[in-house]
Amino acid sequence: MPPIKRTKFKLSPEQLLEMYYWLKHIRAFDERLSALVKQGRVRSGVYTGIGQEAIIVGTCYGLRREDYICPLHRDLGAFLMKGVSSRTMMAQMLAKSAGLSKGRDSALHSGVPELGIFGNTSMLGANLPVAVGLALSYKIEKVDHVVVAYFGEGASNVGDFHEALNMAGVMKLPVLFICENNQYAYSVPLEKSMAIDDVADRARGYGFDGVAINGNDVLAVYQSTQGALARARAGDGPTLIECKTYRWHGHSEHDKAFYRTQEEVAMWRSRDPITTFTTYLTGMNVLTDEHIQEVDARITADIDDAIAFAMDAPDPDPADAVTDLLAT
Amino acid sequence: MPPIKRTKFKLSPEQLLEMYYWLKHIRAFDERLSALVKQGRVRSGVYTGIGQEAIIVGTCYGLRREDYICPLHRDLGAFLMKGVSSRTMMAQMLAKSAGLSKGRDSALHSGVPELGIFGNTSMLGANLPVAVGLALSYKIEKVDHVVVAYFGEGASNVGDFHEALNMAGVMKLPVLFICENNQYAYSVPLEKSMAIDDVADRARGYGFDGVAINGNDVLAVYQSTQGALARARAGDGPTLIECKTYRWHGHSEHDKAFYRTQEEVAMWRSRDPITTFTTYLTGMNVLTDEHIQEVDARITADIDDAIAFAMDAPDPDPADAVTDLLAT
Amino acid sequence: MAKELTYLEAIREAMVEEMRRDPKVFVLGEDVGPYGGAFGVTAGMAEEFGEARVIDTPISESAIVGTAIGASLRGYRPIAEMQFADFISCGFDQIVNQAATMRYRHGGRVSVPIVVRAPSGGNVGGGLYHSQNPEAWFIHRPGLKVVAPSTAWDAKGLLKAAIRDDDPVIYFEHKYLYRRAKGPVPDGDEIVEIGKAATRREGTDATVLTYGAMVLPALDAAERLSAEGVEVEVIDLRTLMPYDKAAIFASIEKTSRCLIVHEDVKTLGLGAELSAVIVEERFEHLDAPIRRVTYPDTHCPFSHVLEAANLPNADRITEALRQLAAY
Amino acid sequence: MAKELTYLEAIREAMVEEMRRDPKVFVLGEDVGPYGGAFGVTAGMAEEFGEARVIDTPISESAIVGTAIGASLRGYRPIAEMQFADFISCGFDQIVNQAATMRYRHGGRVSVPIVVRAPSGGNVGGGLYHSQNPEAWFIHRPGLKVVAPSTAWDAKGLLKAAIRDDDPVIYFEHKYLYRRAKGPVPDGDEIVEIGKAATRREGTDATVLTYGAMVLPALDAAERLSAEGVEVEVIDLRTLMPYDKAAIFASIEKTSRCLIVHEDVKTLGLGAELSAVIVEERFEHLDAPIRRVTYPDTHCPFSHVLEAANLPNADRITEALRQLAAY
Ligand SMILES: Cc1ncc(C[n+]2csc(CCOP(=O)(O)OP(=O)(O)O)c2C)c(N)n1
Ligand SMILES: Cc1ncc(C[n+]2csc(CCOP(=O)(O)OP(=O)(O)O)c2C)c(N)n1
Ligand SMILES: [Mg+2]
Ligand SMILES: [Mg+2]
Repeated sequence: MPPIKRTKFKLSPEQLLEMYYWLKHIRAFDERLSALVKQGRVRSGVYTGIGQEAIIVGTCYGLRREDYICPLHRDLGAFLMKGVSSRTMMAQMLAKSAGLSKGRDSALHSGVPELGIFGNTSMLGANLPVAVGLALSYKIEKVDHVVVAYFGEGASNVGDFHEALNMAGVMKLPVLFICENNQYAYSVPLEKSMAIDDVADRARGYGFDGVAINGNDVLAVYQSTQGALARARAGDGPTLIECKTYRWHGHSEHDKAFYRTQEEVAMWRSRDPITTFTTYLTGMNVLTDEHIQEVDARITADIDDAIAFAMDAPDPDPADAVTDLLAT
Repeated sequence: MPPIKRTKFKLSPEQLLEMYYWLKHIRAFDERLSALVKQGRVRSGVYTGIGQEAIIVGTCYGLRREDYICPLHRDLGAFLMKGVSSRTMMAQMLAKSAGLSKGRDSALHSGVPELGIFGNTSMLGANLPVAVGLALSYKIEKVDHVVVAYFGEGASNVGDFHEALNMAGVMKLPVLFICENNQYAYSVPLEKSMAIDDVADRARGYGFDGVAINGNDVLAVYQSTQGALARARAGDGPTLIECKTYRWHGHSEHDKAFYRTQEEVAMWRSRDPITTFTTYLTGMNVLTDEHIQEVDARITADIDDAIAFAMDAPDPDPADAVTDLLAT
Repeated sequence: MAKELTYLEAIREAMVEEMRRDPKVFVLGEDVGPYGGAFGVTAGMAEEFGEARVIDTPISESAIVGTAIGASLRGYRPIAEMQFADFISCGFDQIVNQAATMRYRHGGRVSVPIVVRAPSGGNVGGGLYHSQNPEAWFIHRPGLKVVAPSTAWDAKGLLKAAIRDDDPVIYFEHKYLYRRAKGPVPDGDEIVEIGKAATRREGTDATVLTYGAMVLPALDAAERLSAEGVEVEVIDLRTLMPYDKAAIFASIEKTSRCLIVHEDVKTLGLGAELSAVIVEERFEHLDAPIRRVTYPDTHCPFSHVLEAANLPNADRITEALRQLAAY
Repeated sequence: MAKELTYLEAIREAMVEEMRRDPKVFVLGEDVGPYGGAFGVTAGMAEEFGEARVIDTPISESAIVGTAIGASLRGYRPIAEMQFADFISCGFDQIVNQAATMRYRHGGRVSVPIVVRAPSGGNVGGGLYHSQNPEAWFIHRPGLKVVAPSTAWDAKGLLKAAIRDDDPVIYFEHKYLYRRAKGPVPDGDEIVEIGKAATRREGTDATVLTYGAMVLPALDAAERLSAEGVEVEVIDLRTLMPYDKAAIFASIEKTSRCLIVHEDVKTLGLGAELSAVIVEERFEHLDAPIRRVTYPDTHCPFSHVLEAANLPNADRITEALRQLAAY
C-alpha cells in the first residue's frame, strides 16, 4: 500500500477528539450488544464491527447531513454517526416499536432518509445499485452531495456490485464505494472467494480509481475519503476505497470462528484501531487520561440509557404485523 | 494493442485454407439468412455476425470435439465449425422440427452436448456461469479440455459476467472468455455503457490475464486463442481475450442502425476480415483464384441445399408444443 | 375530448405528459434514449427531454431497477424499462426484496414510487425469451402493484396512475397490442384508477375474468355465445394486484358462472387466485365449477404452429363458455 | 431398519450416501466446506469427500446455480446450496430461464439434474430476509420440480430422489424443522418418490392439504377436532410440483370438505392452485367452500410478537376446521 499523506485535510484537536469519541462509542455499543446476546436478551443474529471502527469513523466523519450513506450489516456505527440516537438503534436491535423498523426487523434493514441513511435488505451487494440511484439524483440536481456505500470483500463477488459500479462509472456519479475487507466472508477466506489480493483492483474495470489502504488507521481512512469526496463533489466521479481490516468477533455473535488461527486473531488485535489512535493522540498531547475517563463515562451513560430505554420500550403492536405494506 | 506474434502456433497452407473456407462459409450463411429475412421467409429476429467472422474462426479453429463452446446470439458460425450441419442450422432458423430445438426456438438457444456446444438462453451473460460449470467438470476429471465462452461488450455489464469470471478465476478453471467487442450493444455505443476502453481490463479484477486484440485479424485471434488454450490445458486457468470488431448489419436484420455514421461503417468495412485474409493468402501464394471459385461454389451448393432442405422440412407437430418439458 | 392512438402511442403519451408535468419523472433503460427503445415506445422523448431524463443504460437489469429505487428515495419517479418482460428475472431481487419491502421495513416512513415497464406476452413470434408473461411472480409478492392494460385508453391512464402512485408498480404492456390495439385516449390529465376493473361487455349468464391481450378473444367468444342465446359478461381486470374484488364478486353474484382466461400458464397463474378467492367468499353463488382457459404449463415456443397450439384463443374460450353455460 | 435422526441430520445423510454411491454428486455453496454450512447441514462432509466435492464458493448465487447447471450438462449431479432460501432471488434467472427451459429448448435431448437446496421458512426469528417461503415462484414456472419435506424420513428420501432425478429440483428444507423434527429414517437406499403425498392422519369429515412446517400444527388441530367428534384427514403434500392430484382428489371425494394450510402468503401461494384445481375437477364433491389458512399478504417481521401475529398455527387451523365442519 502506498503511504497516505495523513495531513492533507487538516483536523483540529477538537476534531481528532470527536473521532476518538466515535471510535469508542461504536466499539462500546457493539460490545454491549454482544454482551446482551450472551445474556440471551437479543433474539436475532448480531453482526458486530468490532475491530473495523476506523473505517466507519474515517469515512463518516465530516459528512454532510445530505450526503447519503448506504451501510451494510456491520455498520451500525454509521447510523449513530449520521445522527440516529443510541436509544433508537438499541430499540431497533431489540425489535421494539421504537426502532427504525417498528420492530419489523432487528438488523440494519431500515434507514432514515432525512438523515441520509439507506438501510439495505440482507441481500449482499443489493445496496450498491440503490446507492447509484441516490447519486444519480444528486447529479440530476447539480448539487455536490455525495453517496457513501459500503460492502464487504465477500459482497464484491455479487453481480449487483458489478452492475452498480459500472453504472456509477459510466454516469460519473458522486459516489464512494467503501470496501471493508476484513479477510473473511463468514467462514470463507479471501483467497477462496477471489483470485486477487486487492478488491481495489476491480475499480479499473469501471473506469475510476481504486485504492487499498490500512483500514485500521482512522486518519488514513479519513484522508482517502476526503480526497475522494472532494473529487466526487467536483464532478470527477466515483472512487473505490478498499480498507484492509479484520473483524474480531465471529461472523455473527453465534459464530465461534474456529476457521481462524489464534495467531491471526492476535496479530490483528495488536493492530487495534482504537489503541493505535489513542497512543497517537496521547503522544500528540491531544488526549489526556481525564478526557479518556470522561469519554468512557459519557459513552457508558449513553448506552446504559439506551439499553434501559430499549428494554422498557413496548413490543410492537401485533396489529402492525400487516400495516405499512402499501401507501394506498 | 501490443503486436501479436502471428506465427507462434504454426499453420500449414491446408490449415490456412480451411480457415479461409470457414470465414467464407459463415459469411455466406449469414448473408443468405439476411436475404431470407428480406424476402419475408424468416419470421424471427436474425442477428448476423457479418464482419465478426474472424473471431469465430480464430477461436474455434482447431478446437477439440470435447472442448465446449458457449456461443451467443451472433455466433451461428461456431455451431457450424463445431460440426452442426448447415441443414440443421437452417432448419433451426426456420423453426422446423429438424432444427436443434424441434422448432421451439429459432435463435441459437439450443445446443449439442455430443459436439460440445451449449446453447444459451436470451439472457445476456447467462451463458458464462454455465461455462464455468462445464469447465469445473473438466477440472474435476483432470482432463485437459477447455471451455470457450463468448459474450458481447454490452453483456460484460451484466452481473452474471462478474460472478462467472470471478468464480472461474478463483477456481482456476480451464475456460476462455472471448469478448466480441463490436462497439455497440444494440444502439448503445461502448462509451455509454462503460467508462473504459478495453473490456480486457476487467480480467485483472478476477486474477487472470486479459488481452485486447484485433478481432478482424483471424490469425491474431487464432494465435491468442492457442496461447490461452495451452495455458488452460496446462492448468493455468482462464484468459479473457477481447476481440475488437464491428458488426456490419444492424443489431438484428430489422434494425436500420441509424445510430452509426456512414463514415464509421465505411471505415470498418475497409477492415473486412475476409478481404484482409484473402489478400494475405493470395500474397503468400496459398490461395488462388480457382480455389476461391471452388470454395464459393462449394459453399453456395451447401447453403442452397440447406435452404432447400429447411424450406421443405415439415413444421413441428403441434403436439410437440407441450412435450419435453420434464424427463418424468 | 378523445383522439385515436395506438396502445404504444398511448404509453408514450402518458410518459411525455407526466414528464412535462413533473420534473421528477424520468425514464431509464436499454436503448430508450436516441434510439427510442426496441419497440419505439420512447421515440422522440430523448429529443424533447434530453438524455439526462431519458437515460440509456448499460445492460444491467438489476442496476436499472436498483438505480430507479435509489432515485425514488429522493423523491424521483423513475420509469425503468425492461427491454422485454422476460429479462425482469435478471432484476428480480431488486424488485421483490428491495422495492417491495421498503415501506414495511421502514415502518411506513419511506416510499418507492417507481414504475417498471415490462413488454410482455406472446403471439409475436418471440420464442421462449421474448414472450413471457411473468406477472404472477409479482402478484404473489406483497408490497407491489401490478397492472396490465388491454386498451390504448387504459394504457395511458394506468401508466399515468402508476407514475403518480407512491408504491412500486409493475406495468405489463402487451407486445401483441402495441400496434394492434388502437382506440380513443383521453386528452390531458385523466387517469385510470389502479385497482378498478372495467366491464367490457355486460351479461347475465356467465362471467369471464381476463386481462391484457386475452380481452379481445374473450369478447369475440362472448359475441359468438350471444348468437347462441347466452349473454356473457366480460370483465377486464386492468389491475392484477390489487385486483378488483368488488367488481368480480358483483358479477359472480349476477351470473353464478365464471371462466377465467389468461395468457400466462395455468399453474399459479392469476386465475388460480381468482378462482380460490371466489370459492372462499362466494361459494354459494356458484352454479358451476370455475374453469380456466390459459397457456398450458410449458414454455412459449417460437414456431408459429407450436405457439398457436399453446395460445388461448377465441375458439377455446368459446368452447369453454359453451360448457360452462351448459353445466 | 430405521434409526432416529433429526431432519437436519437426515438431509446430511442423504447427501453423504448419494455422494458415496455416485461420484457424480457434489455440493457447492457458501460456507458449505470446512465450516459445514450456516446451519451445519454439511458438517463433516468436506472432511470425508474433500473440498473438491464440497465446494466453498464466493457469494454469487447466480453463478452457484449456473455452475451447477453447467456441470450437470456433463453428467454431474450438483447440489447447490442457497444459504437461505431468501437469497434464491439472486440466482433466480439461472433457475427459471436456464435450468427450467433446457430440456424443452433442446428438443428433449438434454437434462439438468441439479438440486437447489433452499433453507426456508419462519418461526425462527429471521425477519424479512431469513424467513421467506419462495416455493410458489418455482411451482409457477414450468420445467422445475419442487419438494418440501416435513419429516426426517422424507427429508432424506426426497433429497435422494431429487439427486437422482433428471430434472432440476428445488428442495425447500424448513429451518424450523432442522432440529425440531426428529424421527425414524430408513437405512440405506430407500427413496421417497417425487410426486407422492402422504396421508398423515386419516379422516372422513374434512381434508387438510398442507406441507412443510405446517403439517405439525395441522395434525394438532386435527386431534382437537377429533375430541369434538370431527375426523380430519391430513395430507402432507411433500412434493409441491408435480403435486399429487390423485391423492388430493381421493381425499376430497371422501370428505367433501377441504382446508388448505401453508406458511407462504395467501395470494398465489400454492393453496390458490390447489383450490382452483379441486373446484375445476371435483366441484360436485364439495359441500363447503375451500378455505385457506396462510401467512397474510405481507412480509415476515422479526419481532416475536409480530411474527406470531402472522404465522398460521394450530389455533387458527382449529378454528378454520370448526367453521368448515359446521358449514
Ligand atoms: C446475496 C447474499 N448471499 C448470502 C448471504 C449470507 N451472508 C450474510 S453475510 C455473509 C458474508 C459476507 O461477507 P463480506 O461481504 O465479506 O462481509 P463481512 O460479513 O465480512 O463484513 C454471507 C455469506 C447474504 N446475506 N446475501
Ligand atoms: C439480460 C438481457 N438484457 C437485455 C437483452 C436485450 N438485448 C439483446 S442483444 C442486446 C445487445 C447486446 O450487446 P452486446 O452484448 O454488445 O452483443 P452484440 O449484440 O453487440 O453482439 C440487448 C440489449 C438481453 N438479451 N438480455
Ligand atoms: Mg468480509
Ligand atoms: Mg456489442
